[in-house]
Amino acid sequence: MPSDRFVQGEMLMRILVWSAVAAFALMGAGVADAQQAQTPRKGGVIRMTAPYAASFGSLDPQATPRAQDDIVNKAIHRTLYNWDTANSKLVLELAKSVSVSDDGLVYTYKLRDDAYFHNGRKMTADDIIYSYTRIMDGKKGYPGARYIRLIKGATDVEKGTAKEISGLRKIDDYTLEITITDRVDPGYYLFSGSTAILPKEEAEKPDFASHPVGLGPFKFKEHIPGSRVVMERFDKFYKPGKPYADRLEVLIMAEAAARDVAFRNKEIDTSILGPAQYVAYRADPQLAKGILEVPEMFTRSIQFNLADGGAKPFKDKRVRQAFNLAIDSDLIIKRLVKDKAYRAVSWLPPSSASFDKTMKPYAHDPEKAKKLLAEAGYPNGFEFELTTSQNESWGMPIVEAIMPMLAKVGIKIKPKLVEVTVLTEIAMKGEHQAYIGSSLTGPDSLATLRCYYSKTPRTACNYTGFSSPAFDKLLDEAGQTGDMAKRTDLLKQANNVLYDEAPVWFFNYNKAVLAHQPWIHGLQANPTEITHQYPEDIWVDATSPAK
Amino acid sequence: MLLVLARRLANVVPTLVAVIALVFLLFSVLPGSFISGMGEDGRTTIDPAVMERMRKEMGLDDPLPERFAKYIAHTAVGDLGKSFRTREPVTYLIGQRIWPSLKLMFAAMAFAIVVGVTLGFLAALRPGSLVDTVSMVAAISGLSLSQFWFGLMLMYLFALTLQWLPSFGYGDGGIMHLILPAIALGVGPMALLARTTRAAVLDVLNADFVRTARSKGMSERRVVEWHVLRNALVLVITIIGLQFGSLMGQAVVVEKLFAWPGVGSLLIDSVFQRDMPAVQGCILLIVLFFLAINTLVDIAYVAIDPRIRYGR
Amino acid sequence: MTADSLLRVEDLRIALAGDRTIYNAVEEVSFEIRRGEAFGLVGESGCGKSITALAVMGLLKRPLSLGGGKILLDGEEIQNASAARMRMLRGSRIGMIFQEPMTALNPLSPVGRQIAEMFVLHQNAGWSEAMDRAEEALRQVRVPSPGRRVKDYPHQLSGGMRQRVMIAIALACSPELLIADEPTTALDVTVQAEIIDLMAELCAAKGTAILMISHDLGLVANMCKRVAVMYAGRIVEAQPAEAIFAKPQHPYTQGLVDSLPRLGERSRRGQQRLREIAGVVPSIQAYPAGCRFNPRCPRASDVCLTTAPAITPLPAANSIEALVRCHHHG
Amino acid sequence: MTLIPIKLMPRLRGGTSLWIGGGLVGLAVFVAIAAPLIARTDPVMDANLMNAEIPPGWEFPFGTDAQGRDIYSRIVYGARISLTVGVGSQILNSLIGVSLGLTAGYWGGWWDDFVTALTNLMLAIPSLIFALAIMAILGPGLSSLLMALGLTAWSYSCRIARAQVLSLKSQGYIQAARILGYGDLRIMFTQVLPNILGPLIVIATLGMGTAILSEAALSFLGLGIRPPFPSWGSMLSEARDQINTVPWLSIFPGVAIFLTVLGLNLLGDGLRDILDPQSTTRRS
Repeated sequence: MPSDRFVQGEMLMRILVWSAVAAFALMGAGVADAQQAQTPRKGGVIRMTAPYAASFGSLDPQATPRAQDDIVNKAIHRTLYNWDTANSKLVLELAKSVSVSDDGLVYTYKLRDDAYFHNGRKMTADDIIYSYTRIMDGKKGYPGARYIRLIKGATDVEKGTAKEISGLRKIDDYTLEITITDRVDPGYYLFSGSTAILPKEEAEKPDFASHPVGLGPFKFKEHIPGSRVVMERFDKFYKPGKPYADRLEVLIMAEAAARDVAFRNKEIDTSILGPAQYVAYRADPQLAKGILEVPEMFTRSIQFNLADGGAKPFKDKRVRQAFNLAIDSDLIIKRLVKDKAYRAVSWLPPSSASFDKTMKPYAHDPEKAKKLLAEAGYPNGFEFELTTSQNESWGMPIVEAIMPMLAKVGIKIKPKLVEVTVLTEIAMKGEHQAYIGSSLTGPDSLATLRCYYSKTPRTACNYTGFSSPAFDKLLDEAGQTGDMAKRTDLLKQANNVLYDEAPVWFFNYNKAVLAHQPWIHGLQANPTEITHQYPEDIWVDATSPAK
Repeated sequence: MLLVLARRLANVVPTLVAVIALVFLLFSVLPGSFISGMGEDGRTTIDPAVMERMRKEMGLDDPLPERFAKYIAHTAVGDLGKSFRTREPVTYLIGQRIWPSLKLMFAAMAFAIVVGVTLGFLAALRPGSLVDTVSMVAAISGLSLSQFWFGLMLMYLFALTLQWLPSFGYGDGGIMHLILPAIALGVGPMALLARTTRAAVLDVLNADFVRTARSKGMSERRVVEWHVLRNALVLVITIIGLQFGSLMGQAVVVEKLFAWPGVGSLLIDSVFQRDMPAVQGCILLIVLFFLAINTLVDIAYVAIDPRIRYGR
Repeated sequence: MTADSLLRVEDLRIALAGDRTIYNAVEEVSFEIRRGEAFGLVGESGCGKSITALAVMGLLKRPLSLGGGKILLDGEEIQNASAARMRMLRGSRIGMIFQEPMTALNPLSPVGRQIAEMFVLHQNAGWSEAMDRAEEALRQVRVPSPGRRVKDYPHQLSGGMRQRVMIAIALACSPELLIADEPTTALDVTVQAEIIDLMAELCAAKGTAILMISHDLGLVANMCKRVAVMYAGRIVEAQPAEAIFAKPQHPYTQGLVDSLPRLGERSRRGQQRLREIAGVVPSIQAYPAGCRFNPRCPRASDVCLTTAPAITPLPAANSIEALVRCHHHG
Repeated sequence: MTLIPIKLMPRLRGGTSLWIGGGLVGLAVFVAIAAPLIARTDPVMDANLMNAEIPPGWEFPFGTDAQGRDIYSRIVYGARISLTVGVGSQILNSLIGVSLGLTAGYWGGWWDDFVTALTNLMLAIPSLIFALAIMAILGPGLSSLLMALGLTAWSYSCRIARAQVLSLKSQGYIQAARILGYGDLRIMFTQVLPNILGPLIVIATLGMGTAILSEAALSFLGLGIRPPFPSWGSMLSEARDQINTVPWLSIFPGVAIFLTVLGLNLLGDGLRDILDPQSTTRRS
């Protein structure tokens, strides 16, 4: 029943849209309540899984941009800021307080004086300066450089014209002043795992990547490449009483079918679920109790190439709107994605403050789509090549589902299958007519929307080659204002421009689903990446079979 | 003996050089870049400026002949370069994987030999019997199975349903974690060995010298022990060698399925991450292993078969 | 039956299981060998002489099996003897030499060991003692420097040497009967005589009887006292050796004799021995009705096409000594 | 034994496996050829999400997949892809192997050395690894797959062809044919090819089974042929996450692969007994 679905969808949207905070509170409520009834148990073993690849890249947190590696790095290392999942905002992690200058460019941090590295040394401002300077080593090409470049003088170090970052100033051991170049919240930049703070004496050892030392709640014990990383409780961790568990194991399991068996066999405590398993786990009364759902800040879409290399019809806004109207996205989400996603409205996810709660997603209206196509001069439709990967949530299966739907309005798809690694390259080079993919759309909404800014090069992230003066103007204003409320509002308008221009097919926002065993508590519904858990808050009760 | 070895090595070296060249050329035209961003479910973002920088740093923009010359020069002295991904030397990276790989291969081969050769033997000693029919049907079925499918079935049966064995991973390196992947990997060679052994033993049992042995008034058991075993072994050992040699390559699927930290899983992971030095290193090792095993088989021949020893 | 009868084969039938039918590969074969006597069995390839020998050894293999008849060794019926009993007889009381010395020896085992096995198997010898005796056995068959040769592998020996090793194996336990199945066919002509002489000499010394199987009538007649000729699974004629040459009764034997050159030139022209009998041996599935020789027989008449000839004892001898199976013998 | 050797058991075995194998393969071939006639729906376009994941029953004999497509029809069309992969790759392998082997044996010299070295090289790289590399370079798809499996397993046919030429050479046939004024090509086609056809067919038959399994393995590794058009390997590989929740997704392609490969293996065995009697089970 379409009307039922619609009502359902609308209700869902309203809940989410109300505010991201409320949504998270709602999601996390069950977990939180259960935990309050019990006191966290000390000891035990946590067994998490790393599902994204068959190995870890590097345990040097600054050397890796990979989500997979950050699962471990979150336990061993710490960054200046953290994402507070419970309150859905950035918080200071290694500093106790911060004061901002009036122009919004100079930040003065009072650092923690109780943070110790695993080698026993206390962290000081020098360590932060060292770490950020290390990231800017131009010869190494560390991925975190894109964040540190925000700090004044960082690019000079990268180019080799300076040895020190001029925007970093140590006032005393526990006071640090950071000068930035843009009026943005540096927290969005300095919470990324690739900006972790490292002790110089360890980081300069040649085997640092295999024997990482950091500030995190767990210290490194063993790494069997391709199999697992084992960590042990760090007793001098700065949060009193934490971490709870004695040991943390992160087991590599890229194969979903195998992960399913292992989870059911109680060999692992957490597992990421795909759509198929999401259905199965929800249907199982036992397993259903241990499902953690999070609206992640990922938007899945088909990005049309609007530049000259793309397909001509897409240059017409009406064609793009018709595309959005022709597909029954709700049906695909319900039947194929098994409700493991939220219908996308525009580009920004509902957890963004700039998400417009009053907006409704494109309806499924093939008749109107046909009309628009006819108006645009394609009464008989057209054919185009859609580049896609094999990903089950934003790849070939989705393409297979939309093919017959689009065929009904005359749009024919020639799917071109490539590997994910090739997909980005094709998108960057503009060698596609359209591609289907997934994009990180948070937590920094300004940075997210920059991907449609006309001056953003294709290689950065403007894969559509979108260019709209109205949109540019809104973004310029948003960047210049220091008033956060005003910025939010401007970005909201910009997001609505995108809705109307439809440079992409707005498919869905991902719902990340983490299955967990009944004995594990304190998991966080992290919307930036559900596998990234702060393990100091996790504890296992005595029913865990792990020894 | 030395002569055999020397001749063998003379064959191995050019093959190895050719493999190095081939692998290098194949993978230098591989599309996609190791620093592309959409890996890991679109969760990894990359700065294009950093990408450019790294390309330069790794010499990826140098002309191909120059890169090739460099690669050959480095490989010749055992330097396989640094992994794009981990920034560690490839030799170190591979070194960590060799032991788990060898363990899995030896276990799989032990399973294949013990079960396969035994079945083949029993089948050959009673051709046409129930044992023969059943084991040969099993063998040909084993050859017709999709490896990952079979592995998954093992997982469901022995880990989930019966709960006898852990389903995945390396654990602490103990034997329990080894059993399922070893069986999944070993079933193909096992089936092949069962068939080969049966054929070889039947061949030998029909040989004239076995009739001679029988005419000496020997019991069947002694005929088999004294005259059939060794001769059949010569035939079987070729297949064992070929199978064992290519097992490291075949293990890719099983290692991926069972999250086994071997060379195969490193290879497939590196292919998908476009980590060329690691890919090249893995393939080189796999080929080297194949050649080494075959050289060993040749040596084993010399030990077993006097006709070769005395240079016929 | 004579008192000193060693081996007596009565009405032997060997069955061959075909796809649907069972054929008689050998039938109505009877003969007797006395102690110390050399007896020859002659016929073309496929006539059944080798499987007759194997039947005596109890070594018939599927699809062949014993279909009927009796085999008596020293009066003991052995055609149904247990496997264990047969193993005791084989090697110790009956030795056998095969045609192909190249393949009849295990290529992966030193020849000394292959001889020594006999002493281990039948005389409870230990391996070191057995090896010593193997060396002695090699000396007996006149292998030069036997001390070195015991460690040699078959491929290191010449064909003649290998056949000497086979003789050493067969005679190691001084059996009462030696079955020699085409022992010299695969050898150079110059070596043939040496091997035959060696066999004859050793058997005479040990009192061993010989069942000599060959396609070469001349060779057999030269060595044996009595000769039986087989054709298509049946014995068609049996006579003392001299009589075969002097008065061959069966047209097939006649053909064989005619195809032989005069004694002395035998070995040189031996290659062409049977060319002069027209036609080929029929296959087992296509044995003609009546006398099986009729398609090739110059004397064939109507009766030969319909009725199998019965055994006719020849005068001047008892039924064992001489017989012929022909409607038109003489 | 001077009796005519009659291989009774082998012949019986060859017969049984030939018949069963031939039957299974024949069925697969029939299904592939008759696909448009016996399929019930279009395997790609007839997706209807309202019908997603219906268990096997009267309406959908093999059930439907996540896209609501009839699995029976996809299996039927999948036979085309899987057999194309099997047959195509083996034709390619045979062509390469035979032409290299023939010319190497015939012309000898540096070309022979080169081909021999190349053969050794091909044998040294496990074919799955080689195929994987080629797939990674060419990207997923049917033509890449044909290349990946067709360029990597020709060493056996090459060796056989070369050996046959050399043996004919040593017997003087080739000189004789030359004296008679036959051209090189004619000699190769009339003298050599007929002699190696038997073993070649056996190798190709068994190779087809291996190719179909390799296709499944490559699909599992994420480098196979991929939808929308179905192959059995990709169907099986995609369904693996749902083995215990939507089992029919994997059962039918799994059974199709197993029976076809089993059929090819049995057929290969049977053909070997007829066409290539002297060889022992030498295969890897």
